[in-house]
Amino acid sequence: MFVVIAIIIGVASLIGGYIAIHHEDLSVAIIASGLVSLFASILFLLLAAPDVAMTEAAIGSGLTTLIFFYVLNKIRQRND
Amino acid sequence: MKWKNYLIMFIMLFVFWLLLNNSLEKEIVLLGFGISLVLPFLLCGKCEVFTNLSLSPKAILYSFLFLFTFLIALVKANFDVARRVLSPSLPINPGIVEVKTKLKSKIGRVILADSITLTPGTFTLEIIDDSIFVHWIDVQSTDIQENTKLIVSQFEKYLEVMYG
Amino acid sequence: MVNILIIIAISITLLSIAVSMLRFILGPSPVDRVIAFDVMSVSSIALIAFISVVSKRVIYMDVALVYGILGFLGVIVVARYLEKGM
Amino acid sequence: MIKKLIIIGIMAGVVLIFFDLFNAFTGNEVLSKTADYYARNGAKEVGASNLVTSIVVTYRGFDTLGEVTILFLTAAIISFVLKIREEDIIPNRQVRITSEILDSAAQVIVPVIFMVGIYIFVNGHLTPGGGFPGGAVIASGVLLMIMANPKFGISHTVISWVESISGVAFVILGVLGILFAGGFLDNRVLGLGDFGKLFSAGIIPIIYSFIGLKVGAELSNILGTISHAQNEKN
Amino acid sequence: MDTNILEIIGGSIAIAGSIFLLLGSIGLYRMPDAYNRIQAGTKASTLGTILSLLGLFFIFPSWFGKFMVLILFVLITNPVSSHVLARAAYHIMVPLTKLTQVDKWKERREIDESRKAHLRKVKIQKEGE
Amino acid sequence: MEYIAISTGFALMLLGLWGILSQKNLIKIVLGFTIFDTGINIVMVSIGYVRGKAAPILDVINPSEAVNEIVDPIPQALVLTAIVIGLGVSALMLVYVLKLHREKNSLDINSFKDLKW
Repeated sequence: MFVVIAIIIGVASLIGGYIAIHHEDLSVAIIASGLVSLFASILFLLLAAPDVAMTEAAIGSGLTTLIFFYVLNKIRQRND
Repeated sequence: MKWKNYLIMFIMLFVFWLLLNNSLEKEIVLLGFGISLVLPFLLCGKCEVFTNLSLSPKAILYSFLFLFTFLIALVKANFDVARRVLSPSLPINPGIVEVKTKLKSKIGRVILADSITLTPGTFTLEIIDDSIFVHWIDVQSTDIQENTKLIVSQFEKYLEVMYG
Repeated sequence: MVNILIIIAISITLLSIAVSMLRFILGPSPVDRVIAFDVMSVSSIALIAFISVVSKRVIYMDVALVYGILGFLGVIVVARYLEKGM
Repeated sequence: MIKKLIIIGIMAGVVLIFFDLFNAFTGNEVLSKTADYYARNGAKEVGASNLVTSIVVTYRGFDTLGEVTILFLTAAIISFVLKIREEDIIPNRQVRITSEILDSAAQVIVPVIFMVGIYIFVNGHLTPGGGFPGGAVIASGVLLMIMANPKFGISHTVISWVESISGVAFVILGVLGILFAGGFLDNRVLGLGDFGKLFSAGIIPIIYSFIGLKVGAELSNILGTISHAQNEKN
Repeated sequence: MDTNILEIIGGSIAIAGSIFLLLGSIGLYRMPDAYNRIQAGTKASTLGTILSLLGLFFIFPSWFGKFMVLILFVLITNPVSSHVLARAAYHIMVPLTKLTQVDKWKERREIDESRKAHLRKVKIQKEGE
Repeated sequence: MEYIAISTGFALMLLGLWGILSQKNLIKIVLGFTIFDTGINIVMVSIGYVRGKAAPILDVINPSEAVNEIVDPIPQALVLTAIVIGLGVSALMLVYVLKLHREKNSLDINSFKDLKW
């Protein structure tokens, strides 16, 4: 059963990674990279590593995404 | 009346801590008591969300009634969504309408907006003074009074007692 | 018996994540993508709860809680960025 | 054109390396030698039921000390690079105000998020998590405060006090390990207690609480600096 | 025997919850504009998650606290986040679908703006005098 | 199970590397870096996975039989460190991007040629 979950989650995270790299709108790209981290966290859970899953969910997907948005906001402000 | 805010915040955090730990051992209860005593003083110097909450028996009874109404509305809302989503012609008729509310206290308005969001076909877009702008998936009229009666009043009659 | 029921539930949840992923790929505006992100993160909470029940470990539920907090916060941050409120 | 060819060449090389690595990978059936030692003796020696915690805090405690230092340096460098003068701040910057609902709901949700953070690092030796995710969750609570009120400024004195006190306490607890037990960051300063209870595993919960507070303060400092820099003139 | 029946009831409730999650994402796919998508997505995902957790509670009653915390958390945060998102969508003018009947808020804002413009005009005239 | 995870990790690393090498936008390059980071973490954790074993937390497992029940905890501890350091590194890189944008008012990597030889 876990194998099926791992395949679907893995494929979804790869799609997220592709969007993160190739989408021209930067905010969409950043949301997609947050999605990659979120799915990676489920993958860690399936690999029997709940500590890593929790850290990845809190730091990798939460705070990193957020610092990206702050910087993007600053750049947008300066371009206006 | 600040103490009431602290008291309710303390009770909320303490119950949350016990649920989170899922056990009633002595040390866990003591530690949780200490933390939830200190935390509201650190974080809530200015906040006064719970100040207007009424603690009379009637209010507590009404909060249970409110919860019951809300849960029924939530289930109804989901069957409504299911019906709209699954029918091939997609029967929607959306629009943004305005309704009025009489509530003044902060937490009452939040709960009202949340319940509007989770009940059949409606959700809160913006709340300005006493008027709430609601996105309605199936607009039946554009009259303010009638919409208020349809959307708001079923929750407001309970919330008015609870929060004054 | 009960394991079969939970496996069916897991499959339906995975299907729902896949359909939301479709909206994430298609979605014309960033708002559509954010709402797809929100639905995916809430479905993932249910998925983690199912996984923890299948593996019979209560400790996995903590991960679901952190997941919920950060999903909520992510949506708030993106919304505040989009409406120029940062 | 040449650039593109070079990129494709590099990618092809990396693909080859990865393919080789993937072919060499066979799933494990038994634990490696070090892990075997930790699994046999970890619970007896350290008394924490989470083995990852006992590795992070005691067996490899120096790593963690260095990691916390790196985070501190990052925060310092960021606040140094983004340093802005007082006259650069725009007093009435146009920010769309928060919706009233988010403002009120944040007052309820922020203490809850802090509670979850405290729960995560206090229970670091029993459940997954520990200082780093706990600190991150606390920082995200601070972030929610900033989101609900863009003018909200974090008090730098409070943050630096929390940060320095917990950093110093971390090192002092480590040194206590040299004095009263086997070595630096040895957790047997206090008794090991009953296995699986909240107050057990020696000083691991205390150390993890300090790490959590320190990481939370550092991450909040980074967030606060970047958010403060939004007010700067072009 | 008793626990077995409880487990089957719990499993069925969990399946119902996941079906609601699926309906929510189908709604997300089919609806014509962002606001209707938020409608379908929020309601269905909230009830879906709550029902799934409730069903699992029947299977493991001793985990009561964790399930309760998650249910409360989802119930509090989900409407707030969708409200903030919808407000942002309206302010950056994500287009409404063509099926839309009325837009009271826009009317209200137009009235406000015309009143403000009128006041400004009057003020300028007075200063001119 | 571990094969699927490790191939996902390798694929994410390749995607991230492709992003770093081929994109012109500085923020896209940092994004590629974070994806690469995630990929490496997945690979490391799946190397420590032991088939059919449980997480290294002994709340329901008897400590005396732990050797035959748990997966390898060491890579997990290392990855825990790596994730936190990754956050520090990407925050630092983003702040430098901000600084660079202040100098030239552009995010394109081709406009920073001052030190090119």
